[in-house]
Amino acid sequence: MKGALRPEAAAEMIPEGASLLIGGFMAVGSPERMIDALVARGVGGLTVIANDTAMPGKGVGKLISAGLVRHVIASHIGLNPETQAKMIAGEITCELVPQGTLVERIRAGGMGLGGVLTPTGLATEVETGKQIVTVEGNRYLVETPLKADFALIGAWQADYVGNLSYLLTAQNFNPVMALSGRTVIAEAESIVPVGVIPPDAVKTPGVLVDHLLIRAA
Amino acid sequence: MKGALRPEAAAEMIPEGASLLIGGFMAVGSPERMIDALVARGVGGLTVIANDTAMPGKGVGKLISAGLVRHVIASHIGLNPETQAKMIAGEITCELVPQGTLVERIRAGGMGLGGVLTPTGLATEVETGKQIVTVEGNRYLVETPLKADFALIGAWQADYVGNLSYLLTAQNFNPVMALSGRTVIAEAESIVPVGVIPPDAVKTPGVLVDHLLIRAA
Amino acid sequence: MDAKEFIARRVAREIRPGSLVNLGIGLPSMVANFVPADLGVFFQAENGVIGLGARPPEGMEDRHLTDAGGGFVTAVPGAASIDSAMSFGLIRGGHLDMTVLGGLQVDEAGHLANWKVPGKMVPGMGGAMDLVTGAARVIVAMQHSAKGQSKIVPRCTLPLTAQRRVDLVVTDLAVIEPTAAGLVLRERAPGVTVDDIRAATEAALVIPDDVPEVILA
Amino acid sequence: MDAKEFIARRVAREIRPGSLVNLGIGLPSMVANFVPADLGVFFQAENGVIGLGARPPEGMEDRHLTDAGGGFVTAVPGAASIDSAMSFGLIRGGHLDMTVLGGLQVDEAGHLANWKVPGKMVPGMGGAMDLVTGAARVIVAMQHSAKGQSKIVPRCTLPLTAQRRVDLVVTDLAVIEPTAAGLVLRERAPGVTVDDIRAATEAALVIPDDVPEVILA
Repeated sequence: MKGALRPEAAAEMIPEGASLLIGGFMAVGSPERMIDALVARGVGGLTVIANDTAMPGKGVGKLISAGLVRHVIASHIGLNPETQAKMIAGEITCELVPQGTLVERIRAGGMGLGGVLTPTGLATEVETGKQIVTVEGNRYLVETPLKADFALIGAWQADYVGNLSYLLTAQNFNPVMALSGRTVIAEAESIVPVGVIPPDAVKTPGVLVDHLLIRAA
Repeated sequence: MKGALRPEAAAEMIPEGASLLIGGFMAVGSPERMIDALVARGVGGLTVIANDTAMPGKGVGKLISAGLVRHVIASHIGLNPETQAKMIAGEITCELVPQGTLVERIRAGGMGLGGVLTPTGLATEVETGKQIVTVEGNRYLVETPLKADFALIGAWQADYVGNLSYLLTAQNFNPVMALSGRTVIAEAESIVPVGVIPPDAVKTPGVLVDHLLIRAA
Repeated sequence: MDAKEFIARRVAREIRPGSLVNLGIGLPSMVANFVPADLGVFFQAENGVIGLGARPPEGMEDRHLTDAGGGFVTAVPGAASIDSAMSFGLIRGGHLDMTVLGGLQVDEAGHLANWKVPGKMVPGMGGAMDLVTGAARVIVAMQHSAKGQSKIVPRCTLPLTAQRRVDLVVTDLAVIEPTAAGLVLRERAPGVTVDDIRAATEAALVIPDDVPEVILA
Repeated sequence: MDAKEFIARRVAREIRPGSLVNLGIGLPSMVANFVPADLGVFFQAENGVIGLGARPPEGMEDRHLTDAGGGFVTAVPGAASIDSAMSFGLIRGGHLDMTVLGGLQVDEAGHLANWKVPGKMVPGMGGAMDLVTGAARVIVAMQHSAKGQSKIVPRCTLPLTAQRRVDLVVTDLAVIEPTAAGLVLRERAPGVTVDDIRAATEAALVIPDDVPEVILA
């Protein structure tokens, strides 16, 4: 790990038009301080890859409301009316991806796979424009890897070398996304000495984490 | 989970010619009591999918020595001279698979993927006979899913509903294999009340486990 | 008893002891209220827990433990936290014994449409495509009609969720089993005649000699 | 100093602060002895730990913590347990900063052969194909010759490990960098002349004007 950053300093690393993987599910487990700093910085044209766009005032929803997002790759935007409104108004483009396919595409990006073969989406709109491969007589969609310039991760505990652990359903997409950002920035609820997170409780090894946000004030 | 079995009863479930995923890495993390029971039962013609064949007297090596294995799918057999001797003698056939590809193929089997695309093995003997898919201008091998009739899992702790945890490097292939056996039999070093393994420490959810071996005598 | 409770109680009868079940948001989630606690059923919330429980006692809600709709929940003893990759691995790999989902349309081929009304409602498919493709058993729980229009139609006019034939449709009027031979009317709601159902159904129905009344859980 | 120690000490100089490094079994594993503890390097054992440490104190060996050869090891503070999927995800996804592997042959294209001698030694590739394909930097550590035969050859006659060009070859005689223009002789062992190296090398070498003596860690 390279070091701990103030949220403003972390946000300054992120340029106009960057692509971001953002952890969380309906904002549960999302890195809220990091997102607040991005909203304060105000760089736009972002591509956001996330399970959903939460709701106005929460998680990814704050970036949507602030008009900083140009493109969304997500499985669900139905609980954020602003995302839908901006999509209809042409301010945001949106690629909708089945949730299981989304997580496998992000994992493939982080794990060096050229893609995965899945039956999900066959004979639906999701099939459109995709390569199809037949294995043992069954047809599958080729789903391609997703990576991003940054992964913004929400964790429960971090230790001084960047090892991360998560709590219950706040885990969700975070560990997978930590594999797939070219720069990985993690925000943890507490930062604890090395050894407090035992090896078997580490869900994201610190070697994947480039920066931790400093502790909350 | 369906219940706890004596090792002999578990071995009796496994017929001649069955395919077995067996956890462990050089026998570290292998279900030794289950393997002993299989050797005692003596059913042959088995297909074993494992990282390696350990060494004589340990883990998968015991099945090799007993002459019960007809086909091996593994990444490495070099530390068990008996496997090599039997292969040369034509008693065992062997498919050698790169270790990272092996784990992804097993995972694909358990997670309903039709396969994964990987650059590992391109321009080597591993490429022979495989489908190649091009994604964004890069060539990848299509590696197909692996499943087996049974997965034999070695765990550290199990609870009464079959949740499993592992210790350090004894984890290895076990959690992935627990996804991919049509029947999953787990052998744990201790069996503890529900709640002793907290939700965030569970590596294999009990819903994947069909049977636990009863505690060691 | 209102129509939703009727549907939920009928679906609850389909749930087998010791199974792993995913309930969609809304009506399907009501099913859990009618499943006996001693049945050993584990409910999955696809955002990250196996062993989803009811709402927590007031004042004990925790933002790290929610369902897929973002609502506070509890976890039952024996619960396991899962990340999104494991969660959808369970769904896509056939480990999920049953999913109960809402529907917009079901057609004579047993196809479900439940994620999009072009031009009107484009929330995204979330986990629905994975659930319908991967779950061992798919049950659709919905009102028989909406705004006077039958939701059981000759051929879906809305975008399909998957190419897989669903296993059972439970409405306020009837229990219908899609089969290779068409939609078989299995049960009728109390006081509802076969002719009532035929009149309320746009699709052709296969009517067995005996169509008993629904028995509730 | 014997040849192996010389090679290990020279390779150690390539290791950058804070990096993630995988050392193969045998000679490569000796490299760890010459890396300063304060460099913040994490060693990966591909069987399941990041933060591999030295042998444990006598009597404190534990069978749940071994290296990829099955030998007892320790874990350093900040270590993380990883299953085989995460382990090879780190390797294949480009998260591994460096791997050091033994070699049987390296050729003028920079191709490595190190896993098979047809008809003689068929141990399996283990993790070698994944490591050479996926690691950010691949260093081959080997004797320059075996049984009087140069191991640095015009074109590998043994089966290739990967199509990727390795980054550096360190032998008891020389440090050689495979490039698009061929094998560049970068350094010579103390007391060894360029002519000595040329005489001991079957492959063509590109010889810069200045070929300094090796400086050791």
